[in-house]
Amino acid sequence: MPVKGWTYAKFEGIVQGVGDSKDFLYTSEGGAGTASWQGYPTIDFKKLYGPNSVIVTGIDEMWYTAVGVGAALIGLKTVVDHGMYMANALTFDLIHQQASKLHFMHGGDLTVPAVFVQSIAAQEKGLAGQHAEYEEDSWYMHSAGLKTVIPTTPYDMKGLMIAALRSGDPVVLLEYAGFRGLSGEVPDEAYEVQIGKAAVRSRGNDITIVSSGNGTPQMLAAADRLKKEGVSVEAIDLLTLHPLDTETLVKSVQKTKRLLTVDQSKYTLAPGAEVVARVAEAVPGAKFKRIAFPDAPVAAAPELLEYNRINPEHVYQAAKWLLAK
Amino acid sequence: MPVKGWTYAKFEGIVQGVGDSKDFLYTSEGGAGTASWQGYPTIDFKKLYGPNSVIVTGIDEMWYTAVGVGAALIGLKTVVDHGMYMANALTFDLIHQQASKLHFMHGGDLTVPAVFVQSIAAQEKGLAGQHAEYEEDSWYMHSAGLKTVIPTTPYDMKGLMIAALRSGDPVVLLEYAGFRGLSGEVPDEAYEVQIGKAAVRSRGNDITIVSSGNGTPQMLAAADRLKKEGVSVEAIDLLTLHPLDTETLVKSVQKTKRLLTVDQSKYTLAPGAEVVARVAEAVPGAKFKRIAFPDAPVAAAPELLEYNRINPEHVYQAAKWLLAK
Amino acid sequence: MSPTLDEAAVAVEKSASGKSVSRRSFLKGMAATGVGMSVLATGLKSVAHAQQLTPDLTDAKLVDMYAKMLRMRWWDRTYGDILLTDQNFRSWAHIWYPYAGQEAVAVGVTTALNQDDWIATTWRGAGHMIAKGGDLKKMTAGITMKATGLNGGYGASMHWTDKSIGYLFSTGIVGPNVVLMAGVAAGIKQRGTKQVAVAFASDGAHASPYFHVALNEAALLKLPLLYIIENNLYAGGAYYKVQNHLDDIATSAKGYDIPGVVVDGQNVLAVFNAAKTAVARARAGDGPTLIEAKTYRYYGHSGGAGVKVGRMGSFGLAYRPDREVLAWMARDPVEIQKTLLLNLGIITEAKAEEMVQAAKAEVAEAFKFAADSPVPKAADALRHVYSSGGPVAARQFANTKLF
Amino acid sequence: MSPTLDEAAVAVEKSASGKSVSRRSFLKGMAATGVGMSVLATGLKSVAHAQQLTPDLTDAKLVDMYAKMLRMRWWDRTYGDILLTDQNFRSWAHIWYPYAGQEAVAVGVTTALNQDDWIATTWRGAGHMIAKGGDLKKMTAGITMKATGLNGGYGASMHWTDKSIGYLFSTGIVGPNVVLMAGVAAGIKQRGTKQVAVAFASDGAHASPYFHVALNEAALLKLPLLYIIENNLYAGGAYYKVQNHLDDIATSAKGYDIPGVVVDGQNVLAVFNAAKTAVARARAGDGPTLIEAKTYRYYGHSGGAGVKVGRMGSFGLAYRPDREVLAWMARDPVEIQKTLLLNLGIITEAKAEEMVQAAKAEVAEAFKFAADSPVPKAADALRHVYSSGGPVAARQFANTKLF
Ligand SMILES: Cc1ncc(C[n+]2csc(CCOP(=O)(O)OP(=O)(O)O)c2C)c(N)n1
Ligand SMILES: Cc1ncc(C[n+]2csc(CCOP(=O)(O)OP(=O)(O)O)c2C)c(N)n1
Ligand SMILES: [Mg+2]
Ligand SMILES: [Mg+2]
Repeated sequence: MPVKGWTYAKFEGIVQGVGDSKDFLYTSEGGAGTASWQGYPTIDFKKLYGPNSVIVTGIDEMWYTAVGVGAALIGLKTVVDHGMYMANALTFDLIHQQASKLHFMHGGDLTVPAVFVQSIAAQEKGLAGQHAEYEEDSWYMHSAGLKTVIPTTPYDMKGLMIAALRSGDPVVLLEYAGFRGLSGEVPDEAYEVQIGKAAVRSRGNDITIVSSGNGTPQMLAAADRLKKEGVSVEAIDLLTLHPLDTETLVKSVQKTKRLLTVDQSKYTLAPGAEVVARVAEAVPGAKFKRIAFPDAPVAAAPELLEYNRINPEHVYQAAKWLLAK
Repeated sequence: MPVKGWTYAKFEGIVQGVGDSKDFLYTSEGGAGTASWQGYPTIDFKKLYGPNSVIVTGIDEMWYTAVGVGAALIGLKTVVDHGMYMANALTFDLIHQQASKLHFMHGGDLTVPAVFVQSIAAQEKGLAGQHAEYEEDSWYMHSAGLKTVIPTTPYDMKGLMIAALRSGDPVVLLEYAGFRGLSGEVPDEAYEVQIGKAAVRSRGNDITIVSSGNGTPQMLAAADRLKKEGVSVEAIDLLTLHPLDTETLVKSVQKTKRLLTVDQSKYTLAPGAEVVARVAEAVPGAKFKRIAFPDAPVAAAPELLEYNRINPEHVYQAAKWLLAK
Repeated sequence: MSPTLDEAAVAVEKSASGKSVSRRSFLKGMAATGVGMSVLATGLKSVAHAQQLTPDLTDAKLVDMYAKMLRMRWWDRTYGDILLTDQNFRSWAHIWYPYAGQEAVAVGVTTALNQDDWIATTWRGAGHMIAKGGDLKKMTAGITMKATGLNGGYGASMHWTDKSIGYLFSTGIVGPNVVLMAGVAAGIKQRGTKQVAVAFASDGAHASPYFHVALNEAALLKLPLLYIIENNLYAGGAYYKVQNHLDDIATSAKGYDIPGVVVDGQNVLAVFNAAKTAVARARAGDGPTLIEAKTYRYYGHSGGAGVKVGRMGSFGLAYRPDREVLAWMARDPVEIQKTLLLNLGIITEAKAEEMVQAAKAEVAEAFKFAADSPVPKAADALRHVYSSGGPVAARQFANTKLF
Repeated sequence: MSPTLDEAAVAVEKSASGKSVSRRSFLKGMAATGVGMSVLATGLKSVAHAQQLTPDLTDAKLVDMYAKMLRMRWWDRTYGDILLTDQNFRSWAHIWYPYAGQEAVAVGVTTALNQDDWIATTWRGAGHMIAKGGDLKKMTAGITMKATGLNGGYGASMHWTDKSIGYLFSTGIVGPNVVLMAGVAAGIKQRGTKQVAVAFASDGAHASPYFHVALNEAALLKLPLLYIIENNLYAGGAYYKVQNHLDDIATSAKGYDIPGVVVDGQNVLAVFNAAKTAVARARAGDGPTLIEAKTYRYYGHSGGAGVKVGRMGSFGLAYRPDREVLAWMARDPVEIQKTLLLNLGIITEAKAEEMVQAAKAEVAEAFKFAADSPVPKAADALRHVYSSGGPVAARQFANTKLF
């Protein structure tokens, strides 16, 4: 299978998700609506969809989001790709109070076929709280009317983007900024990664570990280490936060009877809380452990930052602890 | 004990929480900074703290919130009381991305002694989604650096307000708009309701029911009915959502082995998810049930609204169901 | 004393030596005389009128504008009467935001639009619905939350959409509609259709952050956007100067280097002409216009207080003097338009009365339709969350499946 | 050809018949001649200078302003050199937002302020820290995330506070600082102190929703607020006209009916005078002023690319021509101030050189202090969440207690 970069996969997903129509608008604070990858043609939205299909006007996250909602209301497919995680909260009103509720409040007479690529900060050193926080997953997981997805590979990025654009609903696609450098196998043709379906990244019987976003690489690294030690690990990457794939989670823990959730998001009401709560109701007698970033902002100094941020060692230790219970 | 109305209790709490200083600023979209109650003097902030202590300038929720944060930075105690729940998301950036993180990011050199009274809509008929949604509890429960409280009686309103103003930290005080008509016993003197402590509203051994905000009256009505039927109910009103009182919750379920959570907030990542998750980790073998408003916006027509909104019957049935397990 | 419009009309007709003249040649003649004619009872100058009446407003159009204003007026008055008299009326004061007094704004602006131009408005959006040609029955069933109405009971009075007539949405939130319509305008630009996007709001929206975002970006991108501020002097119970440092909100246009126009919001032709210029500018790709129409709402913010059966408007409200209401009623937009039609000889008094009765009858029929319509099914509260339409999971019951 | 400032100075001194004249009388004499003097190498006209120098700027003050500009300049240049040469340097390009080229703005504005006036700035806030009298050691330990530095490693370079000098905060977010400072101004008004609140930002902040909210409300409430837009032509790699329909951002002040002043941001005295007027207006209770200082940053947005050891500025950046950088360097604010001091005879070349060396030494000492300072303790990552200071619960470990 061909290997492609994260952003190229995203752009391919957009082009294939939009389909033949020119009824498309892309807004971005960061880029110019172009993506390249070696051996592939440069994707240039202005060339594909015309000069007015790309809006990049400055530091105005409300605006990019408003275009995404407004133009979608008259039937254009829109992608809001501002990439500026430090301004996510500023766009919350338009995404949550407008986009997520319009279809319902208008009794189905309005639809909002918009994809909001909301970046989550890469928790980079030197930046601190406002620029480094990992938290948006919970905001959008609690919104009804939205679908909230969080890819962890270029493959899922493309497939979820296509599914999002075809769904006709407002979709928040959470993009962990630290993934932008990833590359991976991505088919050339169009395909969907089903919204509402978690990915079982590894099958096993001793323990279920569940994570999402930048918790996933930590989980997978720990799972490898555990497997080398002979532990049979079922590792689940949520991929969709809303609507949550209860079935996959419950069936897994029915088998393993042990559930560890891993969140880079802050502990209280991190996605793992919902995962544990749903499973606890469905699987009596199971054992649970949650680890997450503590309920503190992210600090700038490497020592401080790394102390709190979830890493494979944390996951490994928590799994051992739960297995020993 | 004297009986007072909700708003008068709030205002008494503000006056006693501010103390002797005139270093106080109150912003509001709704009122004029005055409250009255029969047999008590009218509280008029302008008279108490001077003509510039009250800012009521129009429909500008960002502004009221900004004043609350800004003036607090130079040491004034501030109360932002805009009351306009339909604009909560518009203030999220200032409360979450600024107020909650400044103390930490500045290494303790800034403090934000501000109370943000964030109303939660009364889920009134005829209004729908944007005006009737009950959801902010989860947004602020996930924020670190904030303390988030949600009183359900005038007594708690006053005591939490005093505790909030004395804490020196940014506090989100969630005010369910439907409670504004309540009256109840409120001592004249200053007292604190401890932030971080849940209230056990009724003690019992058969089942623990946990709720908050406008889930609480539904829970209490159902608990009364259950008690009449001989069920020994422990009913817990969270009062503080962040930091959550894990100890009270865990100890209760260690005793009852059954936990039912009740949320008016939408199901996925409602506060009850965190409650179940914490208890599930600490109390192996307990049984769980959650009920909540479904993952849908609130509709306008009474039939639609009432179908989804949690009422005492829902709580009663869920308790019976869990007791039968 | 200069001649009245009537006298001028007679004069012009005479000069055409007995031959019946069309309104157009009459107007040309009148304009040619250049006389500063006396103010009509309505407060309009007839010369101004002559200039404002443009060739694209036919007699039929002028009559149609009047008919729409009557429909709006009587829809509000009827709602008020039913609210006060019918115990079983399935609606409330708190979701009725009357438009009476402001009719000239909605009609004036929409007359300058095509059917496929998009408008968006606020809670006070019934007038715009009628102006754009909306269905009274669906509106009325909407505000009474019936399954047959606009939004089928999901959104009651503040969330209407009728795409077939270009009524994209109304909203209950102060501020964002203009920025969403700027987004619509960006979508129009991308499509290359020559539509325009129009947002209606009132004085309360000026302080909104979205005001700045919308106008700044629309100016920069030269988007086909009209922002109509219906300055009805109050936001809720607050006089507009409580929140506005500016006397004219239109002044804020200077900060964006776009046209900011103040217009008499009681005069439908003045509004029409301002809108026409703005629409031409928008279609030409020259960018947005801010129009501030000075107007007044006869009722309260929402219509409950101070309303009496059979009487128009709310009186005795604490925040405004009754004589202010009466002073504005003396320049009533519906009356002004009627007087114009009479003075121009386009309709007679009898015809005017007939039109009033027709409007009332149409309105009555709509309320009857609504009353006779079924309510929505309770369990449908789980539907319309997503565009697939199917229900989401119930979570309020103990015995529902977890998946 | 009109005489240069030097020639004029000689002439005036001569006319004082050999007696040594003070700068003040020299200036009065110069102003009296009314000659349109030639442009200095720096681009300043000396008549303008004469008018701009006000009685409250003593010679010592003018020297101090220069000293501050030197400290800023060499702090940036030193950071750049260390960044490029010291493998163990505990900081990065991505958290260094150089101020070089804009020094006149921070110094000009803060010279018009009292110590207890509050300022807030952005990521590019090192200059303002020095201008307000901040401690170089704490700054440097701050940007290197040491326990001894500003914010003790919690916030690195974008979250500084030194209340003792009125530096309330810097921030990393584009937009909100002005509305928070308007809130500070409201707090000042409530306290009745005659302080002013000053927000520094750049061209990128104009599109922010907070721009509107802050100026609209500050105008309405006549708050003691100055908003200083340092228009350095770029927001990141975007030329300011990409996001501004307006040539002068100060034009937007018209939309709020407040003064909007464009000022030469390379000339510290021009900036000072504009700020002085605005401060007087603010203290008098007449409300806010928007000042747009036209200026330039010599380095990139953050300082990594195009920097060479020992050379000031960034060259070879894709989004701007090198000759643009050079053109602005030809009107360097530090050089302009130096030339002024020399021409006015306040300092000599030797003294100027001595001051440069002193600034370098002070900066070097600060970087040494930072390098020698301890890093924060890892487990303190759980502290400072609340003002009580105590740690919150760890959640990353398996074996921590649940309560
Ligand atoms: C953001 C927001 N804040 C507050 C409200 C509550 N509210 C609804 S209408 C209204 C007054 C609006 O006045 P104006 O904009 O002048 O419109 P008018 O009612 O005069 O048409 C207010 C404060 C709201 N709906 N949205
Ligand atoms: C709300 C927000 N959006 C985007 C960013 C990312 N960002 C940081 S600085 C910057 C450019 C700012 O340019 P300008 O305001 O002109 O300030 P300058 O860097 O020139 O001082 C951007 C886009 C941010 N910090 N905050
Ligand atoms: Mg109004
Ligand atoms: Mg700039």
